[in-house]
Amino acid sequence: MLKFIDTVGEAVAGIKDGSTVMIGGFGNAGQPFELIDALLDSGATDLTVVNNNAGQGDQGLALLIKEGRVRKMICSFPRQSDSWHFDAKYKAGEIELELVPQGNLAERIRAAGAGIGGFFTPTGYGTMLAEGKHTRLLDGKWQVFETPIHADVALIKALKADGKGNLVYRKTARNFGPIMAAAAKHTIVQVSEIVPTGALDPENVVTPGIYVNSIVKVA
Amino acid sequence: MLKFIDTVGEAVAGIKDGSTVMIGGFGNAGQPFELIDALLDSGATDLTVVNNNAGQGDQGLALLIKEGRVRKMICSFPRQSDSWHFDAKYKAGEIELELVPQGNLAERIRAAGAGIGGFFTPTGYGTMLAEGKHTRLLDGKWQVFETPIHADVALIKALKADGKGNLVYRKTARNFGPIMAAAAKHTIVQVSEIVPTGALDPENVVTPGIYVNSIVKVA
Amino acid sequence: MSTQTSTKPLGRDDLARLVARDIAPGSFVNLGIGQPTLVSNYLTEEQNITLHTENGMLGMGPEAKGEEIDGDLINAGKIPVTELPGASYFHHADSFAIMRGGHLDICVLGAFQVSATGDLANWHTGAPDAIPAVGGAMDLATGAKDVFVMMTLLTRDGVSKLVDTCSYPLTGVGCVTRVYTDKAVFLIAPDGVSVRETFGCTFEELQELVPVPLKAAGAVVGL
Amino acid sequence: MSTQTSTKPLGRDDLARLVARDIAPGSFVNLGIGQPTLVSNYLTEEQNITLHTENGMLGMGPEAKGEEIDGDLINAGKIPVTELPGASYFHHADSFAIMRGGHLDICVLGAFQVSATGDLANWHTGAPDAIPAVGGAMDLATGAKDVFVMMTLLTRDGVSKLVDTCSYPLTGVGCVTRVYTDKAVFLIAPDGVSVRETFGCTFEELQELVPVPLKAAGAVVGL
Repeated sequence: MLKFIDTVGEAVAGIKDGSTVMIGGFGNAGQPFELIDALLDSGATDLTVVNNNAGQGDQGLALLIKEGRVRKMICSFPRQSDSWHFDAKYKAGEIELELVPQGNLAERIRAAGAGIGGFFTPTGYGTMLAEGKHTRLLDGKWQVFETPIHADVALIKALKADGKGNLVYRKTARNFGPIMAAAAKHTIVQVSEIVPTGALDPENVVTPGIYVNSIVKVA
Repeated sequence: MLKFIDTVGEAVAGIKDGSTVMIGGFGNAGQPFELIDALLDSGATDLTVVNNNAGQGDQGLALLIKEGRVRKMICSFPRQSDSWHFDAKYKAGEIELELVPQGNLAERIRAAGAGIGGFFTPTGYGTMLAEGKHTRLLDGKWQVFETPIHADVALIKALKADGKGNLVYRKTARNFGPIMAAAAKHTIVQVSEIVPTGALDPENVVTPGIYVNSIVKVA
Repeated sequence: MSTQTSTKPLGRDDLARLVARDIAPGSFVNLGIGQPTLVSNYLTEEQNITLHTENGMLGMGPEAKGEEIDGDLINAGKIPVTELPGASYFHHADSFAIMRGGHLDICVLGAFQVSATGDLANWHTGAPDAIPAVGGAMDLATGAKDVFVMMTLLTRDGVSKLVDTCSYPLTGVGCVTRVYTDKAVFLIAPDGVSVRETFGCTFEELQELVPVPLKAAGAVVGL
Repeated sequence: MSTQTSTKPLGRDDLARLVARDIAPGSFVNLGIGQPTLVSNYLTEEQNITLHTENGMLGMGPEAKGEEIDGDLINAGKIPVTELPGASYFHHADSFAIMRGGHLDICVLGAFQVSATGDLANWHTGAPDAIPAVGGAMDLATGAKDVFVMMTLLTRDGVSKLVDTCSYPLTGVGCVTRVYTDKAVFLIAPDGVSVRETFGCTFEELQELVPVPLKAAGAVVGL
C-alpha cells in the first residue's frame, strides 16, 4: 500500500541489516542523495548495493562505502577518478565486487521486475566476465546465460509523483529508476514535487504507481 | 534511413512473398487498417503474420486471411465471435497456427528487439503450450524456455511522428506498437499527424525514431 | 461450527459483491473476461482499488457509454472502457511485466475446473475440433500474487468443477488460492482445501457434491 | 598501387575528421569515452547523425558550457551535454536494448588491442592489482552493426596494438570491423585484414610494423 512519508529518515527506517538495496543513478544524475544519507544515519549495515557505479567523491553512495556499511557492490563501473572510498575498501579486501557489463546489469534488473527467470545475451561471450557461465548458440550467436537481480529495497529519485504514486523523471536522471522500482520488493522514491492525482498525463507516466511503496518529498 | 512516404501503397511496396509481418493492434485498437489494406492490394502472399488476434469481422487482418495471403498466424487469441474468416481457413486446414500465451508473445517480440536470444518464464509451465519445450527450475519456480520472434516487417499505427521518426501513441492503441517497431528489420508506421522535429517532448517519446523506417500519414 | 452464511445459493451479482468486499484496500487487481468483470460494479471508492487491463493500462474505469466510447480505449475483452484520474498507459511487454513479475495483488478468473492443489483449467475444452485461444490467461494465472476463481460449483450436468485432478487442459499449475462459487467459498492451501462459508447448504451437504476432501475453515468474514 | 593518402601520420583531430567523414548520412552512432568523443566535432549538419548515449538518450548534442550545464543531462562519460531537437529519453534497459538489439549503425571505441579476427580488448589491462570496470563496453562491442576502433597503431614502446591474438582480456569476440590509427585504416573481414589507406608510410613500411598479414584494399575514399 502506497505511503506518503514526511521524512527520509522514516522512509528508510525499515531497511534491515543484510538487505540488498538497489540505488538509482548513473554517476550523480538520478542518485537519491537524501535517501542515501538517511540510510547512512539509520545505521543499516552488511548491505549488498546495486548501482551502476561505486560512489563518486565524498557524498552519497561513496560515504556509505567509506563507513563500511556495504559488504558487496554489484555494479558495472566502480573505478572512476573520484572513487577513492571504494578503491581503498577494495584494495583492503573489505568489500566484495560483482562486476557486471552495464547492459547485463540493466537487463538482469529488468528481468527481476518482469518475472523472467533468466535470459541469454551475446554480451560478454568469450570474456572473463562470462567465465563459468552456461553458454548456448542461439540466433547464430554464442550467448551467455544471465540471471535476474532481485532486491529487498530500491531507493530512487524521480521528478514528480502523483497521489497514485505514478512517477515522471528528468532527462538522463531517469536511467535505472524505472527498472529498479520494478525489481525491488519495496521501492522508496524521493521526488521534488508531489502533484494531485490526475495532473500527470496518463500517456506520459514512466513508472506506474504499482511499483512504488513509499514517497518522500525532498526540498 | 527514415523515409516519409506519400501513400500506403508505396510504403508496403517492398514487402516480399514469404515475409514475416508483425501487425500492431489488439482487436481493432491500434490496428493499422490502411497499411493492411495496402498490403492486400500489393498482392504479397505466403505471409507469416504476428498479431495478438487473427482478425475481426470483414476488415483489416481478417481480409488478408480471407484472401489466402496468410500461411501462418502467430497469435494468442484467434477465436473470437467475429473471427469467421480465420475460423473457416483453420477448419479447412488452410492456415497454420502457432498459439502463444499473450505475455510470451509480448516478451518474445520484446526479446527480438532487445537482442535477447531466449528467456525462461513460468507462464505455460505444465500446460500443453509448453509441451516439448526445455524447462528449468529457476528462482524456485519451474520455467519454460522461450525464443525471440523476429520479423522482416512491422506495420504499426501511432498517433504522431516528428521529423526524426519519434512516435507517440493514443491510449490502449499503443499495445504492441513499440515492441514490434523494435523487433522488425523494417518498420512502417501510419500516423494521424506529422509534427515538426522538436514538437514532441523528449521525455514523452514512446518509440524513438531509431526503430522507424517509413512513415505515412493517413487521413 | 456452521459454515452456512446464506440460506440460498448466491447469484452472480451477490457473488461478485462478496469478491469485491474481500479485496483489500489499495490493491491492484485484474478482472478476467466474463463473470469476473461484474466485480468492478461492487468496488467502493473507499477501497481505492486500481484495475489493470493487460492490453496496456492501469486505472481503468467503468465501461464507456454513449459519447464516452472511444475505439482506442478498450479492455482485454475489447469492450470500450473509461480512464480514471491517475491512470497510466504502457506497451504490451510492460503490461505483461506487471502481471508476470508478480506485481498484481489479485486476479479474478473464470474456470472450467480447479483442482484440489490449485491447478486451473479455463482456456480450452480439449475438444479436438475446437480452435484454441489462450490470450493472457496463463500469464495471469502464473503471475498474480493471489488468483481467485469465480464459477458455478457444478456443471449443467451437476458435476463438480472443483476436482481432484483437472481433466481439461491446464492454464496453470498450483496457482489458484481461492474459489468463489454459488454454493461455497473454498480456500486452497498446501495442506488442502478448506471451506470458508457455504450458501444454501451445510458443510456436509457440500462435501457430498465435491469429490475433494474438505475442511471447515469457519465462517470468517472478509480476508 | 599506393595506399598512402597522407605524407604524415594523422593527429587525433585529423583521425576524428576522417572517421566523421566515413559515417553514412542518417546513421545512429555511439561514440565511446575518450578519443572517439572527438568525432562529434567533425560531424556536419547535412550528415544528420543521431548520437546515442547509453545512460538513456538519443539526440545528444555537444558538451554543455556555462549556463547550459545541467546535472541531470550527462553523457556516458558523466560530462554535461546538451539536447538536440528530436531527442528522446528512456530508461537504462531500453537504452541498452537499442545497443544490444543491433539498432546502432556504428559505435566508435578506443582500444588497447585489436586482433586480426576483430577481437577487441579495451576494458582491462589484466594487471592483477587493477580495479576492473567494464561499463557498457561489452554491450557496445557486441551490439552495434559496425564497431570502429580509434587508437594509435603502436604503444609508447613501439609495439603494434593490431595483433594476431589479444594478450589483454577481451571485451568482445570478432566484433571490430574497422580500425582507424595514426598510420593506417584497417578493414577487418572474414578473409583477413586489408589496408584502406596509410598515413606517412607505405604499405610495405606498415607491414613491417604489424605482426598480422595485410592486404592492400586500395585507396578507397569514403565508405
